[in-house]
Amino acid sequence: MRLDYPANIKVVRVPCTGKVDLLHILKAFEVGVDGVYVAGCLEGECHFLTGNLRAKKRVLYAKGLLEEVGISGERVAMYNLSAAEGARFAQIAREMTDRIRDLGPSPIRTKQGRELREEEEGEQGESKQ
Amino acid sequence: MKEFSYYPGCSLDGTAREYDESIRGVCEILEVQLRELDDWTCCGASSAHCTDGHLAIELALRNLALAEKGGGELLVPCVACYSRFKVAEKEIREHAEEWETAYQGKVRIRYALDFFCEDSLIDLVREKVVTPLSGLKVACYYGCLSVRPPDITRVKDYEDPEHMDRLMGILGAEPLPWSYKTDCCGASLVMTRTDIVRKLSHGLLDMAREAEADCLVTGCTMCQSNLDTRQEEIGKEFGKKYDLPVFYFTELMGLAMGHRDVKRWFARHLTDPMRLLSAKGLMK
Amino acid sequence: MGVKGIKIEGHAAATDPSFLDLVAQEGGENLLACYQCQKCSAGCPVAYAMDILPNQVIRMVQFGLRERVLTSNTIWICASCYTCSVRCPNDIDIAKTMDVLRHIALKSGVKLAERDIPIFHSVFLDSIKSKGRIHELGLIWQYKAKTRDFMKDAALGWKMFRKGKIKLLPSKFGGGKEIRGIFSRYGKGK
Amino acid sequence: MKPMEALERDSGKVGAVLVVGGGIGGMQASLDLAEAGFFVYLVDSSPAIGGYMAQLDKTFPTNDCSMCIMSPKLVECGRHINIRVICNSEVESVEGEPGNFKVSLIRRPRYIDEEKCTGCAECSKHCPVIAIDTYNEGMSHRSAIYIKYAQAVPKVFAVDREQCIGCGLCERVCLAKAVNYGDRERVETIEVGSIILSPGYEVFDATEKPEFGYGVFDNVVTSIEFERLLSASGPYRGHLLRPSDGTIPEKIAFIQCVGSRDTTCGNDYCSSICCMYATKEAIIAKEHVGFIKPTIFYMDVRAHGKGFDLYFERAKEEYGVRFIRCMVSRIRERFKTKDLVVTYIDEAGEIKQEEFDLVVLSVGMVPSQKVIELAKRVGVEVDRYGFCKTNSLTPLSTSRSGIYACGAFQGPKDIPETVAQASGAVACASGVISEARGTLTVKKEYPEEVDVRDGEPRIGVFVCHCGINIGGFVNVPEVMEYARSLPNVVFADQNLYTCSQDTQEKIKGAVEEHRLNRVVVASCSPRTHEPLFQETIREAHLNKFLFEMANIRDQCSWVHMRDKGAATEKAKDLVRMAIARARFIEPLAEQSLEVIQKGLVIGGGIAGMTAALKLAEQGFEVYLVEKEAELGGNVRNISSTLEGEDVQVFLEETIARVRENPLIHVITNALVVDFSGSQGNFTTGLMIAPGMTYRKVEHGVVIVATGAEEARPQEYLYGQDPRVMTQMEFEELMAKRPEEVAEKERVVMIQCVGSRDEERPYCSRTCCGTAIKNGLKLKEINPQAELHVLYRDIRTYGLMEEHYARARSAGIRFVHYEPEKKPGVRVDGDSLMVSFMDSILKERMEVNADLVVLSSATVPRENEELAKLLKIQRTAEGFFLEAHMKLRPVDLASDGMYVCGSAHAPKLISETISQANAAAARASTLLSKESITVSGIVARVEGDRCAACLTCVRVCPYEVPIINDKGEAEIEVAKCHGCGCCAAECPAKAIQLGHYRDDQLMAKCEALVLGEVA
Repeated sequence: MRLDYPANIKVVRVPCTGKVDLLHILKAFEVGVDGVYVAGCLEGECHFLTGNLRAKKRVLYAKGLLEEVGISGERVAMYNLSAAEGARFAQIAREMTDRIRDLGPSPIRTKQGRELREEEEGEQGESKQ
Repeated sequence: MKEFSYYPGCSLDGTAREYDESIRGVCEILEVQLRELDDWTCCGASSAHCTDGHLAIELALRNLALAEKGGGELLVPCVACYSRFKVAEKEIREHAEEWETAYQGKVRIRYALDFFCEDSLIDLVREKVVTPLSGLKVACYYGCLSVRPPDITRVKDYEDPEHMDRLMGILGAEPLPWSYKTDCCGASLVMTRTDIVRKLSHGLLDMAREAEADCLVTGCTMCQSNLDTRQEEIGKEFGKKYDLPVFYFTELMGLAMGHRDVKRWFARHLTDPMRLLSAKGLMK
Repeated sequence: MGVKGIKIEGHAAATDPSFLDLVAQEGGENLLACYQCQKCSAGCPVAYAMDILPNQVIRMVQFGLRERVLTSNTIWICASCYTCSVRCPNDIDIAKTMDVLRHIALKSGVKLAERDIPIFHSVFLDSIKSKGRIHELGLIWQYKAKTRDFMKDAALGWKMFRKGKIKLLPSKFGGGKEIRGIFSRYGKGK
Repeated sequence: MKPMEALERDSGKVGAVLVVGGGIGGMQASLDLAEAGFFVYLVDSSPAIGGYMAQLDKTFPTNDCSMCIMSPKLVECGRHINIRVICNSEVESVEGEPGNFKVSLIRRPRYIDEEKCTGCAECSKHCPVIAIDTYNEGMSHRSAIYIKYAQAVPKVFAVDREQCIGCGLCERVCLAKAVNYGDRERVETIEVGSIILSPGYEVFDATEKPEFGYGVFDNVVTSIEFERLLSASGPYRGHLLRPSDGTIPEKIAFIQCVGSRDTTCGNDYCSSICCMYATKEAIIAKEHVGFIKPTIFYMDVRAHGKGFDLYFERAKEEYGVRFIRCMVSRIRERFKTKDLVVTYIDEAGEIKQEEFDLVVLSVGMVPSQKVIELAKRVGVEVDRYGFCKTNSLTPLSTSRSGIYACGAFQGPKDIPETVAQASGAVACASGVISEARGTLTVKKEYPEEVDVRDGEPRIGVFVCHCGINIGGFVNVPEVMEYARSLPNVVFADQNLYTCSQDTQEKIKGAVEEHRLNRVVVASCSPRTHEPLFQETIREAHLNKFLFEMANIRDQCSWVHMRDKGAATEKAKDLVRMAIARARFIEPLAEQSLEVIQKGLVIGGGIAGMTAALKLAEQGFEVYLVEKEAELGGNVRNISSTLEGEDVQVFLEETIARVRENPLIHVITNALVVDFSGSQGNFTTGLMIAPGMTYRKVEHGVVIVATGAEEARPQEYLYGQDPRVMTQMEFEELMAKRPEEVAEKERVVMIQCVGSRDEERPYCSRTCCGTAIKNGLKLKEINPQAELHVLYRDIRTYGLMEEHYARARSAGIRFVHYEPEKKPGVRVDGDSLMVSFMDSILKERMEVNADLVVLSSATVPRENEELAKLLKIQRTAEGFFLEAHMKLRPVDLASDGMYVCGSAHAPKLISETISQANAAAARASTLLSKESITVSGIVARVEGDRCAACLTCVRVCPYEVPIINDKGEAEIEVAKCHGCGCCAAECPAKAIQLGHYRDDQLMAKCEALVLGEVA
């Protein structure tokens, strides 16, 4: 279909959204992406039966974690669509990009955010391995 | 010298006199002997076939029977007559038993344009050209019945015929590849719906002009008449001015082959060709 | 002829299922083959002047709309240029069919559209009948007398006369008895 | 690779098949045969296989790139150990009988030694001849020594002796010494057990319709030329320009039915594909240049295939393609501008004249003279057009036993139907020699894998231009240079088409030369191309999992065309991510799994029975499950085909053959209640009435053939007035009570009742043919009956068109109606009145009807439960969704599962039979193997990290993990589907999914943002 969507979307391929680990999502934020969304099959039509429902729970959990550390939970989302919905894929890409644009760059990337983080890390000390 | 029966048809005795005169003139140069059919009658034209199928065939058959008596081939300059004869010929070929006629189907009916474009004659034409029509851009206009329907005319490239273009090329003229060669000018409505004739002829004149043609060339009496005689009124009706001489192809053959009477033929045109021909240096 | 099954608005009592057979009989064309691609009408140079398009004529014949077809101007406007026949993908000779419809119209005594055209044809044939050939000036005058339109092409006639394109007197007659024989059989058969 | 000496075992039959014609049909047939254990000779008359599909730009209705989807098959044919591709050759004669044919082939000289030529193209660079390039339909030039197209298989040059001047330059520059001017024609004799003819078609010669000015006017092109104009490998490199002056044509007219549905050129059949390809070409043109305004002149839109009507609607609504229902009579050219003048009649009946910049003639499919002669030599009868004569109940059998036909040779058809028929012909061709299976095939031996575990990653990166698909929008050299700068990358290269056969050789060479132990390809979708590249590196001693792909086309160049800078940057990001992951990927061992060599067919209609019979013919045991008490399905209500074959007799015979076959276990009154397993090893639970006994069957494949049914109409007084009935009911009435029907004087049929509307936006495909069949039957019973068929488009595609002509000539009146002006049916006193608007006369008509017959939609049977149990995807309309619309028409998305018949989409009996054959053949490719290797992508537990918390046991959708005696989780490899849910949830991270290990994915995530690598 070749529907145009913003070039800032990059895809990490997994066999099923059920494989998307919380760690992967958090890792992406850590390296400085501004948003993450998980695109899975329509609910009830998961190729592996229930993988997308597992993913949904994890995304919700990730939202909470992000809110907790001051990165808006809005930056992570779960979408369900079928392989035949190319137009919707492009639309989601635009929608997510617009949403993240409104939120601005991830605090991890901004100077202020970095300083804040360093402070916190200093406080927590060696709790991180 | 080869001899042919000749069926001029009614128009060639009137509106298409220059066609008759130029055919006879060209044949003279090419040493083709024409013998006009004695006591020929009208082919019936559109009016016959529009009115009664039987009548149309019989009127044509009468002339074919005459030609058969004379033996050999029959040269027909007018496409309408030619078409009627060919239809009658086909009818006899397919349903001979239904007709009481003396005609046996032995006449080879030749349309003048096809005749002069034939390989054997065209070489002779090439030899006889004395004044090549250099610089004359011609739009060859075949009209309907000289090519359609192809099962009657046996013309293969009936949508985009080339034979007259080839002939013009041999005369030294430049034939133009326009795509209105076989469009209808409304011929059969010449007397009755002149509005239609003007509209269709207008389209043809416009397209010939767009192709930058100096003139049109045809082998059909009705086409010539519609396009030549009505140019002024068409111009008035559509707010344009045309000055496109419409030649019979035989007139241009005569011109290229240096026939003495060409001036007389051209004088019969309502759209005067002399200006054009002088400008091109083809006539003094 | 009553309405068998189909009622067409504006033609309440006018369908004649036998019309199709009559046309086929007179012309031998299989009009049923038509699938209404409209190529005939799209290519017809005079379609713009017709009250019914050629493809509609075929449709009407199929539906038995006899009066409508025979009183149309289409059958007279058709210039017999054969463009339609040559290009019909179902190989229907539409131009020939128009001839057949004209023949039927003339015989049936319906009120003809385009009065002048049949008049012209009859004058033309009269000319052949009496002289064997067409004398163009005579034809023009008789036609004008019948249509009472003396002004048509008046200026043109003069110009053509001056150029020698119109002769005052017919040069020759032809045919004689034979022609009269042909005309006496006129209207019989084909 | 030559087969072993023709071993004639007990059967005395030869285990090899000849496939004639290397188009998509021939390729599919060859691959299926080779996979099912037969040696294949694939003979093509041209220098390369690929057929017409190689010339197409895109395919409808998915707009897939034709070359992209076909290329893997091309390559597979070229490299398959049990397929011998013989190009430049013709079949001269066939002697013998089924099981034992001797075929003599004429092998025309290629003037190039196929064994020596490397396809390096040095020769063509030096060739001084400017020859006409037939691949681009004469619109561009090539050298006289040439290769047909970039992806051609075999990738071997050929000398076009008609255009060659014999200067000898190529011979001198060829380092491989492959040029041989002395090459001569020779004869080769081969022995085969059966033959499949798939020689295809040619496009109609548009000069035969001179009114369109093809060959006279520069800007009148044929549809195949237009495909080339659109194509990236076309004469203008994918820029849509018109020939006369190289400008972009803004207004494009498509003229349909050029050389089709036309008695005057002898082609009074419909070519089936032109409506759709014109629609596609209009859409693609518009995608090329937004301001293009396409117009399609047509008679009936024949969008009768799966998803076609939606595509057609989209063309109108989304793309603004204008459809005008009128045939064009003549094209004229404006002298100066070379624009084209078209006159037509518009919807209102007005005559319109319009100018276009370009006219595309939708030329039909015709059997070529060469193919007709081939048929003669082979001894196969053709019909009056030159298509292979077949019967609608045995659509794949030619007049000569042991020789089968498929594709456009059998009648005009599109790609998926051709592919289905090709597989179907395989079922027939292998059926007659099933005893000889495996006697002539060779097993693929791979070189030993080198151990790469300990070494430092040495990554090779190959960046693809994909013609200009990528290269036109992404700066490929820049991406390549960037890749080269990344850690562990020791080699980087760029290719015009990375999927072409010569590139595979290049990749292998690079692996060897640079001692690569990981390979990254940056090109298109791994979904279509990963297996190809994996095979390539496997041949280069690498485990196939040491491969990674970056999709810089579908995910980049195609979707960021407007910003080439951003596209290039993103391509770099994607390549960096792929390389980052590649550094962590590891070899995986694939496990071998035994196959239960039995099939399960669900549905006992004609599709299911045919599939079961074909599987049995191949020697496999089959369970045929039918939910009703009797076999037969829908076909029980059909008395004859449109062509006149007696369907009831055929049905009885088929049922008898099924019942008598010892390999077929018929289980009627049975419902599928549970289902588990994977390809090769399925277990299905059945509940059998009336006793409601439960039975478990084990099988290796499943064929779903649950059919469809006629919808109960919701309009036109159906169910309220007994004189209103469906076509099926009418057919039954005519069969059972003809005397009653004989009294009916006026009958009206209404088409598209419940089809092509909002609720069911699809065409039910068979109704036009059925209406005509029943209409003709009615006229037979009562010639005086007046029958009006009210239709939207008559869709008598293919050879059915002649029956439409027959129906018209029988006096059946076909009246077109627009969906906005549906016919009305009302009761007036005792009369049943049908009113409608005739779009030709623009007049309202009313018929006092004795009967109103509704062509009601075909709808899938209640299949939701089954779809859920079997985990099969369905279309929005509820038909089962095949794995790929074009090239995998009978495969379901899950391996080992197939679909056929109306369960897939509405279809005719002949098409159902072809598809059922196809499903059986596809299933046989699996059943013929005693074992298969299962994916290495499975979950593995690191026992000592496992805390036996049961999380995995809980989350696994397939209930695979168990806690073993050691108190650790254990996952059986053969059962694992590889979804990775357990790995994602395992709190101790004791489970890792092969090829998607955490370190691999983390590396990729880390590389999402620049500067985080290393």
